[in-house]
Amino acid sequence: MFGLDKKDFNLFLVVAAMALLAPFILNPFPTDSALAQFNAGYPDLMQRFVIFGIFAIGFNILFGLTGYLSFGHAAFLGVGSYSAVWVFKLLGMNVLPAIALSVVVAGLFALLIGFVSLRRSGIYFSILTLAFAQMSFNLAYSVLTPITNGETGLQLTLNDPRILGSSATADGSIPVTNLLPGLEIRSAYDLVIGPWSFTFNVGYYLCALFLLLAFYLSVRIFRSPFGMMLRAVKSNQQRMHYTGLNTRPYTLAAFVISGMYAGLAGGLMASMDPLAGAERMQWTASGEVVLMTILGGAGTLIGPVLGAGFIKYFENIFSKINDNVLHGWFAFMPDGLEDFIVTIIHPFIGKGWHLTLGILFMLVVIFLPGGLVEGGQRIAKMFRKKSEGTDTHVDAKHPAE
Amino acid sequence: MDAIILQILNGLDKGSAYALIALGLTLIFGTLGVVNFAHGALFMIGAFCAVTVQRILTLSYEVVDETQTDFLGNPLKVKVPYVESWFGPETGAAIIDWAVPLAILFAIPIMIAIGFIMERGLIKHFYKRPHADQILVTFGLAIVLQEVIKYFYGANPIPTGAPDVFRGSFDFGVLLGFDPNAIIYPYWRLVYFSFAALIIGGVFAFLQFTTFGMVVRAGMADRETVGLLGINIDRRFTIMFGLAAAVAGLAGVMYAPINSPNYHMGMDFLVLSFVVVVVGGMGSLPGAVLAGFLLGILESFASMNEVKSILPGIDQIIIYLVAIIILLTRPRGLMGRKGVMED
Amino acid sequence: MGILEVKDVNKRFGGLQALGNVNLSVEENTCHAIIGPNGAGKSTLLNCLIGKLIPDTGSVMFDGQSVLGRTPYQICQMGISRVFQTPEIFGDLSVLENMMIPIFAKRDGAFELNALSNVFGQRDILEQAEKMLEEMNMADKRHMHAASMSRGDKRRLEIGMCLSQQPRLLLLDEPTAGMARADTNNTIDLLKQIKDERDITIAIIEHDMHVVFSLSDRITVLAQGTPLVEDTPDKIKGHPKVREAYLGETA
Amino acid sequence: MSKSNFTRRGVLKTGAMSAGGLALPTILTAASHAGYTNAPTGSTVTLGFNVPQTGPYADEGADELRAYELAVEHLNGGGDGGMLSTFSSKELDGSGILGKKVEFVTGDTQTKSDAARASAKSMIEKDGAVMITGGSSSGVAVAVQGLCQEAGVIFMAGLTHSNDTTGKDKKANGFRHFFNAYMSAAALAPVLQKLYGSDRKAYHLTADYTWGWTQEESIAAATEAMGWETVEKVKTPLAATDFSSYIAPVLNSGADVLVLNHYGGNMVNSLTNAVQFGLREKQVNGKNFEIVVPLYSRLMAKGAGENVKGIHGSTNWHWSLQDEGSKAFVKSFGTKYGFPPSQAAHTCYVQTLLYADAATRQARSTPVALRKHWKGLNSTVSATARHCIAPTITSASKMFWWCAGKKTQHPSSTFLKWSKSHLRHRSPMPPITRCLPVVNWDHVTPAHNRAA
Repeated sequence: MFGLDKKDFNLFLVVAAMALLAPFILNPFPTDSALAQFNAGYPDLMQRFVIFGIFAIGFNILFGLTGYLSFGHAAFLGVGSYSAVWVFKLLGMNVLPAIALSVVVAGLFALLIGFVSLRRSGIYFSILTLAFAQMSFNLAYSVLTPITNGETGLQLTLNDPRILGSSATADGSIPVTNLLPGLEIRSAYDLVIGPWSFTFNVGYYLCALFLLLAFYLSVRIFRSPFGMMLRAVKSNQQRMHYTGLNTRPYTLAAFVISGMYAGLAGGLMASMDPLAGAERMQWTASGEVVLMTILGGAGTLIGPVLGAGFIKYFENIFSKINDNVLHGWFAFMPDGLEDFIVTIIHPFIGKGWHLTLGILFMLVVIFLPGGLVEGGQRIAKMFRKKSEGTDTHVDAKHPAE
Repeated sequence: MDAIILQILNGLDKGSAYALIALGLTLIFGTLGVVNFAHGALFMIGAFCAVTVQRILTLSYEVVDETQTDFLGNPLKVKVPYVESWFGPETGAAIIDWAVPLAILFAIPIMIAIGFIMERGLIKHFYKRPHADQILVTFGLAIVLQEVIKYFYGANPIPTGAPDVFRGSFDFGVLLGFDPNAIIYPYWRLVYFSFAALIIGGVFAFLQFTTFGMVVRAGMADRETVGLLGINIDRRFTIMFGLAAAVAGLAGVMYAPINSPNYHMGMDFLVLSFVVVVVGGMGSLPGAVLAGFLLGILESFASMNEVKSILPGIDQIIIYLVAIIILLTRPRGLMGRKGVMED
Repeated sequence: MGILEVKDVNKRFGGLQALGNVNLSVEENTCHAIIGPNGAGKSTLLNCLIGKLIPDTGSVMFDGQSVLGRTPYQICQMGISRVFQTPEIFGDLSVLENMMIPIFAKRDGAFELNALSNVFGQRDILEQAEKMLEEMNMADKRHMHAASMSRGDKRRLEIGMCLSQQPRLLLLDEPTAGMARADTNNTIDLLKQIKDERDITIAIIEHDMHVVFSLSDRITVLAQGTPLVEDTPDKIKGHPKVREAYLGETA
Repeated sequence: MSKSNFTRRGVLKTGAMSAGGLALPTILTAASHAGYTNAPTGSTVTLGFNVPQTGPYADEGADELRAYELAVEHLNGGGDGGMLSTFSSKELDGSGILGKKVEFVTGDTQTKSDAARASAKSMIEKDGAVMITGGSSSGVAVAVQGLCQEAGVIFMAGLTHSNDTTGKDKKANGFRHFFNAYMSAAALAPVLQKLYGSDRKAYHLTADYTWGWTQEESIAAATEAMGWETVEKVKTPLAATDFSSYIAPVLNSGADVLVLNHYGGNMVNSLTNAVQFGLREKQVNGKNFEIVVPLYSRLMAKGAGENVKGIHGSTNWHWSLQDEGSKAFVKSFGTKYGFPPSQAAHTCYVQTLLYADAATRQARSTPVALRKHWKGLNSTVSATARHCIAPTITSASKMFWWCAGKKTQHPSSTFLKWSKSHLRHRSPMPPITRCLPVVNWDHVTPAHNRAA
């Protein structure tokens, strides 16, 4: 269906269901319960899950398929964001032209950087991409401030021309981004069922649709001759050359495609929240998408999305748990025990979320070399073994899974 | 002219730090084939060895001084370091003053031990894994190490002064016939440079002239063959890891007085030192040292006002720009070997 | 006029004269072997033929066109395929995919951005690949991970991949090196079969005299970078110079 | 069927009560600017404390958080009441804000605009925070301020020293207590003149981003106005850790004062390096060479250790101030945590109380009402001048400087007497009658902190 075989189509359905039902899935706890701290179903975080999912899917097309480890992919996300905000400043507040432009600009930027960087391979390639991205970041933060607004980040002002819209709204404030005239990105609808509440937000669903599109395209690419060539590049470049294939355009195309994915993510980010900061281009941001991809499972279809969700969940949920919250949870215990438990957990939550994340990275890499996807497969295998007993080799036709 | 000499000095000094870290990275990479993203963290731990020694030496007991009050109006509790009460105030103060050099003795066994534990406990299991996995696991380790340090020492930089005799700066200009104050350079930075030169020389001599070093070099060139000769190359590599950790740690100890150590200094150096290693050429020790000094000097020149007025912002990007140019003109960096980390 | 004409090729590496005035002509639809002791320049010569090295002087013409200055993939697209000493295949891919890639390359050229079509939806390519696997007796292994096969199978696959592009010249670089006797014999049979059934020119570099004498129509003996003698296998066997320079050593 | 997503929590509670579990579509007006988001409907009100918990400013963030917790304790009637007891107004009586118990949520800004906005958004969207406060840099303050404006909640800025926060980038819902670069310059200039004379040559090293530029501009303008010459202005990369190559040329430039427009880690390193080079022992133009660090932070300066001795800078507040409000705050903070509060802690504490006070007085803590409340105060300044001068930088209408009169009316005890004209950005430099925020760094390394 839609050019996907049955297995891929099922996977696509699962992703679609997850994306569309996210407001339910991510808010499993009643709003006033102590565990509501773990709810992630508010628009901003849901948008982030999806946007970084797109970013990681794109990165995976380059890294997962060709094995070229780019350490500067955040630059494309940053460039995408800047272009989108400039569209909002100059043109108007509709997000679609902004997203379109951010994809195009990021693609051109990727073409430029990729053309130079892909002259080298292995770690030399990684360092070239890193160098380009760090240069972009450093310049965006300082010399290029007229274009990027430096430290503060590029934001909208009342003086922007916005030739297809208005500089200011009737009540004198900055207009907000919209999908269609009258349909604001931030509009939301609350569904309250008993003690639960679920938020449906226009921006999120826009992002989710783009995620589905991005995911669908990535499945098609993975299963296409082009995708097979990319995997062949990773496997044996020498043989590629002596088979009459020019690897450079293949890798460059992959680089540009994944740069456009990053640009799409950047454009969406700016559409959800019209601000573009230089930190988006820093090497740590590039490192983050590498971590997401490897953590989820590089070269798999669904892995990058899982990895992105995993890291963003930690960043946003764990960093907000403070001692106060802990005391609230363990209040039922006798005082001494309560304090003891809070003291034990304290280093790992709130300001210690980096520590927890670092430990989890290590555990995942040590015990699940294939990332979270491998973890999932192992669990699935355990169940299958219990129910069927033998058959475990089913994946031969899809080595990329 | 004096400005150029000054920047060369600066460059050599910056280059010393880059070269020391890059040297350790290359030792680990060249011998074990492991990309160690936790190497910056080892440098940081070295610096915190200095902090720790200073803390230990200033361990104090409190004496209540009724004549003074603290900020809340209570009688002031004056802290008296134990060393001062044991050895008398003057000797005690002198010992505290020499905390950083003393920390060298403390850091060597600690860093070697950390190196051994890291190699045996973690890195060993990653020899056969893809480089991406190595990067991820060592990056995770780096985060864990720096967060642990942050938990115990806080996020702020901690001042760790050099001994008093090294305060102030040396006037080179007078020696060379310039005006006084034309070329001055801090004593401690000169110490740092000499120390770095000593360590770099020591490592090369060790690899060049000892049997152990020769075996390791042979192993770097062709691990399988050396293994076939019945030499336990693994154990030697473990020792090399300890050595590399010690080099990074010592670089950190001596760096503490130059810039107050903080928990993220390792990450600050990590990216730069990787650029240095790659520009030098993966797996080449002389390359790493050469690239370290080269980039240090170029960075210093780029920060001169005369240069910045022609190319605004050049000091922001010089290292990366040079890295790009070198990698494009010399495919494997300055002195890299063919086929190393190219796929 | 042979399909491959090597004229006055010289190649130096620093002080070492790797190839000195090599002249070689390979006739169409024959099997031409190049033998010689270690360091005779066999591999250097081969690398000059496929664009990996560029000779200092001289010319290499394939079917009337110079191959010098062309990249390996362009030379391959001209119709020269190469089999390596250690089988170079796509280890991470399945056997079937391995077989499809050269067919794609033959059909679509050096680059084609067919990112949205399905690999297995390309009927013609799938059929050709399946057919070639049948010919190579590997149909039952089509879903195997290529890296997990035996060396003999990998070699077989590599040869199949080369043949699937219907090259006019097939270069074999010690195709049986490191193989067990049984695998070697299988490979010889396979090559014989290829030679008999197809219109193809084969140039082979080999150490194993058994292989050389069972396959080749003509043999060039290379010593210290220069062709010593060129003749038919029977003549070479009895040639005194060759015995002295080469067979003498191995005997 | 659309409404702003920022009204989620308010709607949710009413919805849950009235509909008892049915889906309840709601239509509200866009909550943007006139609106009022997250109106507390239960017995509690939630404040969002958004401070750096990771990254180089984590310690400053931790101190801010301590102050916030203290403020919440005091607002809820706990502890000794801190500054509340020094207020002439007794509106804040320990019953929370408007009788609602104050609760808080915390987040991590990471000192990055993006992360700070994400964290603030989660507080607004998920936790129903009615006010966001905190932060340790101007970039973050401007970014979060913009977000709060869109979301319709109040932003009480934490540490932000840039003129732009309440100048070029001002927002109606953003309120500031911390001083700015212009004020630093105005406060410092006369002191520097007194100390070092008016014939000096200054060399500026400036962190190469917007805050650095504003400070450099302000300080240069103020010092030039009193006769100093600016020899050179050099921008240094934010990522720089070793400033040796920027400091080395200083002595040869003919300058006799080095101004370090750096903050945080940059400041610690550049100052340490400058002292390492022995600049302070040198004589240039027949004068002692001097170093000035215009924005001083005691917490950060600890990192530079002994190097801060004898260097002058300006600070928003210092714990040794002897007005009632400061004393009360230092006492409760010191008793609870065992060390004196930083200026960041002070600002955050005061910002929380300011918010609570204004909200209580205005009965409804809507942004509009708050704005009116504060504007009202400002307009009555002349009438009640003996109580307080609460001038604002008019162009940046959110600047609070509550002056300590005999009866301290407002929680922040400050010590500057600004006339209205002082506070206009472009006005000529006025004389400053009494100026405490200039501190000699010697005095701020308290003895009890020696080993810390």
